[in-house]
Amino acid sequence: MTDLSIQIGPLTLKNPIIAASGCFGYGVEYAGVVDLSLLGGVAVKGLFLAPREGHPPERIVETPAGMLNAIGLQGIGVHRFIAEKLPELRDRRATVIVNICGSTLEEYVELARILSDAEGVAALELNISCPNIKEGGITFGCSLTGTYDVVSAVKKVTPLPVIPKLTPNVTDVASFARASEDAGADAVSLVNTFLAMAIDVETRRPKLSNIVGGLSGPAIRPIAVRMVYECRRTVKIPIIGMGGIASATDALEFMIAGADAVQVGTANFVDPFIWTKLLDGIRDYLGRHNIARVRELTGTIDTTAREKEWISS
Amino acid sequence: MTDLSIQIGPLTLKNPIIAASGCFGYGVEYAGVVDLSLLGGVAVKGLFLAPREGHPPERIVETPAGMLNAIGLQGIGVHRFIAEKLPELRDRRATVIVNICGSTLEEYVELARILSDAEGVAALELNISCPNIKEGGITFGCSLTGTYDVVSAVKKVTPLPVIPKLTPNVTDVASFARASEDAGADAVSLVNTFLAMAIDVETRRPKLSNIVGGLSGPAIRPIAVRMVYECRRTVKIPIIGMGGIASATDALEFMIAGADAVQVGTANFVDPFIWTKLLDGIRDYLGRHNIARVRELTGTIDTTAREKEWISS
Amino acid sequence: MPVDVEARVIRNTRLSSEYNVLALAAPEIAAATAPGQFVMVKLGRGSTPLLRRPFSVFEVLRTNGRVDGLTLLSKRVGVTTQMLFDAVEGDVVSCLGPLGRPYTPVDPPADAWMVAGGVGLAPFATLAEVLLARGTGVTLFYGARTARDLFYLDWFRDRGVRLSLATEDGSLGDHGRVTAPLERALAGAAGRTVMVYACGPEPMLEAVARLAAKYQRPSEVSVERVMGCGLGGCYSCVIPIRDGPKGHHYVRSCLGGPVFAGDQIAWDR
Amino acid sequence: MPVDVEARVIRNTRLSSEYNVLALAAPEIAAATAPGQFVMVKLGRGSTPLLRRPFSVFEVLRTNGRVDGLTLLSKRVGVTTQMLFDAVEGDVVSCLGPLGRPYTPVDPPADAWMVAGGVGLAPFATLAEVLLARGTGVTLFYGARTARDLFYLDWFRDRGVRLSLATEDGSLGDHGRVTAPLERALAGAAGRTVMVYACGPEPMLEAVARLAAKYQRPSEVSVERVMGCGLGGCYSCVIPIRDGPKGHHYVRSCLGGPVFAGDQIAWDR
Ligand SMILES: Cc1cc2nc3c(=O)[nH]c(=O)nc-3n(C[C@H](O)[C@H](O)[C@H](O)COP(=O)(O)OP(=O)(O)OC[C@H]3O[C@@H](n4cnc5c(N)ncnc54)[C@H](O)[C@@H]3O)c2cc1C
Ligand SMILES: Cc1cc2nc3c(=O)[nH]c(=O)nc-3n(C[C@H](O)[C@H](O)[C@H](O)COP(=O)(O)OP(=O)(O)OC[C@H]3O[C@@H](n4cnc5c(N)ncnc54)[C@H](O)[C@@H]3O)c2cc1C
Ligand SMILES: Cc1cc2nc3c(=O)[nH]c(=O)nc-3n(C[C@H](O)[C@H](O)[C@H](O)COP(=O)(O)O)c2cc1C
Ligand SMILES: Cc1cc2nc3c(=O)[nH]c(=O)nc-3n(C[C@H](O)[C@H](O)[C@H](O)COP(=O)(O)O)c2cc1C
Ligand code: FES
Ligand code: FES
Repeated sequence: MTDLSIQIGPLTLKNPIIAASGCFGYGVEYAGVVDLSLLGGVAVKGLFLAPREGHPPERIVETPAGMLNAIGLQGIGVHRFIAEKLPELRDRRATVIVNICGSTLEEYVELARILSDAEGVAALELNISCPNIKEGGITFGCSLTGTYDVVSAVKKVTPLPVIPKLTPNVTDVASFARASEDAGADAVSLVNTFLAMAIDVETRRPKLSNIVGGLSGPAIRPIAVRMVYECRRTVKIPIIGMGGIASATDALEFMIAGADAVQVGTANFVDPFIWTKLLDGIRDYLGRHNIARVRELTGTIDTTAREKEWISS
Repeated sequence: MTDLSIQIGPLTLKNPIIAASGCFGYGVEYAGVVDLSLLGGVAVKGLFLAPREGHPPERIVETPAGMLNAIGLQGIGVHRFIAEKLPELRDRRATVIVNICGSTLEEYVELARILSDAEGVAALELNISCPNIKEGGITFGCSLTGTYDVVSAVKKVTPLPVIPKLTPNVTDVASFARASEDAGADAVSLVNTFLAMAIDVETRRPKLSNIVGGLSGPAIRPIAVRMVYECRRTVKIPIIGMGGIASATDALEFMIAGADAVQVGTANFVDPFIWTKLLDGIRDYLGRHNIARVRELTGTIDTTAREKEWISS
Repeated sequence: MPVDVEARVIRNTRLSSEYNVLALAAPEIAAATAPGQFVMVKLGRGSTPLLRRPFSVFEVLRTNGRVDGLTLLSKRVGVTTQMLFDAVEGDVVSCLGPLGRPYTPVDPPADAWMVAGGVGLAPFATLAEVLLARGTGVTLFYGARTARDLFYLDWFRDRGVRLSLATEDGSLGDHGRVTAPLERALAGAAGRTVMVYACGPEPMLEAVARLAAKYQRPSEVSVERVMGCGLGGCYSCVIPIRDGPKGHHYVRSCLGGPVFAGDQIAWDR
Repeated sequence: MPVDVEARVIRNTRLSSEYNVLALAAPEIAAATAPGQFVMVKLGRGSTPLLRRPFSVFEVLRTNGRVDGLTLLSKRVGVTTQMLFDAVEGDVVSCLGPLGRPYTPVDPPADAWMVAGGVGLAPFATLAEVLLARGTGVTLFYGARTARDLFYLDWFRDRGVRLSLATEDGSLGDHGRVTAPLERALAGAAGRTVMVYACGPEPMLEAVARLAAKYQRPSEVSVERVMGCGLGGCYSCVIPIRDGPKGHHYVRSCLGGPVFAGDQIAWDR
């Protein structure tokens, strides 16, 4: 029996496959297509204290092997989330990771407090990296002291595992992982989307109402894998890797680079039935390679030189 | 008659389409497929003072809508370039932009001196952004003072237009454009490739011998367009935009975002006959839109809100 | 619950250089579809195109009464619709559905007036069938640029649907937009119970909704927003829904729609 | 000068579940190809796959003496070769070529010994034709995993090529690698002028080059490096070439090769 469980601080996930925030609604939307209890975790759509309208359409646009989004964190706010969504998630035995966003440090702290009192929250993911709203914590996410401060402040008020989500739009992402670790983060997750844009040349207008948005999907995978690899060499805390994962092979690539778990976002739009395929693929791989526990895979990239092989082809 | 010419400091390019450095050899390799004098410019492969071996294979790997490269700046060095390649480029009336790389500031200066004395060099592009070699100037490219220093040092010794090439692997690329402008750069070019990697999960080895490499191709285009847009709002000097351009539409997108000229790299691998298609496509667009001079297009992105249209479809 | 079917192309009928009707072997989806619902389709391996695209279910195909497939009416506007146009028998189209909130069919003595603009005809074949089966009288107001872009006229006529056509170039029916004959009909329908269904470009939907309101008839419109997922996951497909007299909030049209009551939508936003 | 042809698929012959031969209407390229040269092909719209892939020209097709196409012998290993395997008549393959440095054919009284490993058979159909036309005696040493992976044996036999086969499972010819019969032949060829041509996996090429050197015969090997462009633009395809007794430098195999003299290559690097 392969052991797929992984550890994030005090929290054990039954497997390393997590639905990425903002790509899986509040989880309940997908209860009809996938048994939520099968997932390692469900990171729900980024929540502010108050409900938010979000940006006007167009909110997404497809790009080569990727997509841009500028949703603007439309959402129901933390109170309605707890009242309206959390009970169903609990009933369906989902491992709920709540992705929280604030304009101020106090707001993160307040959100953490409120959610710590709610039943059925497994961990907090601090969204300090949303590229397409000014108040989405990106000011924290692009500053080492900002990152340090928000993580330590939230740690002080919650017993829940705290997972800052890092932006890739920085020169040295590993230093942000280090700042997070220093501040007591239980894990880091990366990457959020890359700030990007697309223009309709006929109208000369941006294709997104917000002008810029976040790039996700397979296009960014090689950059995200590199960032996970750099962070793995810098911090000891668990890393939740993501960015363009669309198959079990892709998920394994992140783990071998250094991720303990992974999140899958854009690929869920393309194939909402992907979850069991990912789990089956990982089980199959571990079986073929005689690896008993998935956690043994993390960071096992082999950077020694290769030997040539005679493959009689 | 549409006027395709654009201005880079004292230099007039006959059109805004330039072959990107490292993607067009020394130019002479392509003399058989395209009339080099038709191009706005030919940015030759990055040159050091001395010849360089480069990295062992594998040097490239394909990724979704992109490719990674870690060539390691294999090259013949500046002296052999001047002796062996420049005469042919001159004969073929190519507008030669020499991409130079150094490990030290002195090396950039020395290269600039040598090339200023050579006949047939139109401009110098300072590669301070190669992601996959330690000595490739990336230490300059990731530091504002480093960028400022190398640009001003080179400007002092050459009458040629100086074009620092910026790396996208930074938090705020516009500040590097600003530092370049302050230091007297005649233009900036961006983007170089994104630091990235890919792992073969079966062997758990990196797919590139150098472990990490640079991501180019359509995958990165939306990020590159955003960076050009940001730089355009920050500096007045010309911007040469690039990253994933594979059609006239893509080139126009960069110009509307703020580029005066563009470079095309990876797409030349896919279609070495792309050059006349790009020029024809741009001419056609300008004609359709009644734009007499291509330079009128630069930075004309319209960020006012749209009206809905009744398209009886 | 939606299902994902790797549907084989049964046949591809080109209606013009832009429009085609693609028949797909997806009986599971076809049997479960209510009029106005849609499927999310993906063609090709690999990641270009990356995302699925939404298409209304056009016809539910039956052989000897058994449902064995569905068709899509597609207009060529970009990469996926080009692939749908080019598809040949035996190709496979990944088809996820049925999705979304359907139209609400009315019963006699109410009359059903369907207003279609261009490819907005798509949901009305299945809606007409359901309405006719209930004995409801059905009229199709159908507008397009030109006569050659008006399709399936006989299909509707043969089933007893009244047609009122309009073309922008006047080549068939009313000269101008389809809202003109609709307004004439509304003006002359005093005392009759009418439900107005619309599908087409958004400005047309708005005009139809306003006309229906003006003549105090209910309307249901099917909106077309860019959809990333079709399942409520991405929040790309939102439409502003009225909140009191002045406010609005964004509702995901893949879950709350694509069919909305015409007076729910905050058209001015 | 290479040309880029949007070549129509004339036919696709599957040789096994892995190998196929694709005939393409690219007469311009076929007529200009010398044995050992290659084409860079691209299938599909869009950017997955992004880059072209290199394939040797396998056969030059002629009808009534007029060149009208070429074939590729392809082994299914990834995305492009899968598309080549799946291609059907009428599909279009973008085909750039001919590219690279060809083999140097020898004249009688020299004998030509061609050594092929698996899909490394590809350049030897055209090479054999050119050699036979010069009256040169041709032997094909041809190894594969198993008998079912040895193709076109009659094609070569019919044209008068001597065959020496090897399979790793012993199902046909020598049991083991193709270098064993090659070495036996070299050992027994005292006094004969022989040119050894090889194409196949790199360790095989190295073994063949060393054997040729050991028996003081010249060799030419065709190497297979990952190629991004095929025209010298990207420097991805390099191979270490000897520089004095200990040194080496990297040469682009798309320009300097793919065919190199066996003793040029710094095999130990
Ligand atoms: C509920 C619903 C039902 C629809 N039913 C039909 C139908 O029956 N027949 C039909 O021909 N079309 C229908 N459409 C529109 C259809 O989805 C788009 O034409 C299609 O997505 C275009 O894809 P493409 O790859 O060909 O174009 P692209 O290359 O993606 O883009 C071309 C144009 O289409 C628009 N577009 C792109 N993606 C979407 C999207 N996901 N949703 C809406 N517009 C988009 C873009 O803004 C662009 O202007 C429907 C849309 C919705 C929301
Ligand atoms: C000069 C030359 C001639 C060749 N002739 C033939 C031939 O006649 N028949 C044939 O079947 N194969 C030939 N090859 C090999 C062929 O190019 C590869 O099998 C093909 O590129 C694989 O493409 P893919 O998309 O199917 O595989 P991918 O999905 O790209 O990768 C599958 C595997 O193939 C390798 N590969 C990928 N790209 C290349 C590349 N550009 N060059 C070499 N290997 C690559 C990868 O490392 C990987 O291990 C030749 C190669 C060269 C350099
Ligand atoms: C439509 C959309 C909405 C997103 N919303 C959020 C969000 O609310 N909070 C967050 O931390 N990340 C958000 N993300 C980022 C994803 O969680 C993920 O980090 C990113 O998309 C990269 O993963 P992918 O390539 O698998 O999608 C969003 C991404 C998309 C595409
Ligand atoms: C194989 C390869 C080699 C490159 N070598 C150089 C180089 O020598 N100097 C340089 O400034 N940029 C180099 N680049 C970066 C390109 O010039 C260009 O900035 C980048 O590839 C983005 O453009 P593209 O997407 O059009 O390729 C190289 C890129 C590739 C793919
Ligand atoms: S299409 Fe994704 S939420 Fe509606
Ligand atoms: S394949 Fe690009 S240089 Fe040889």
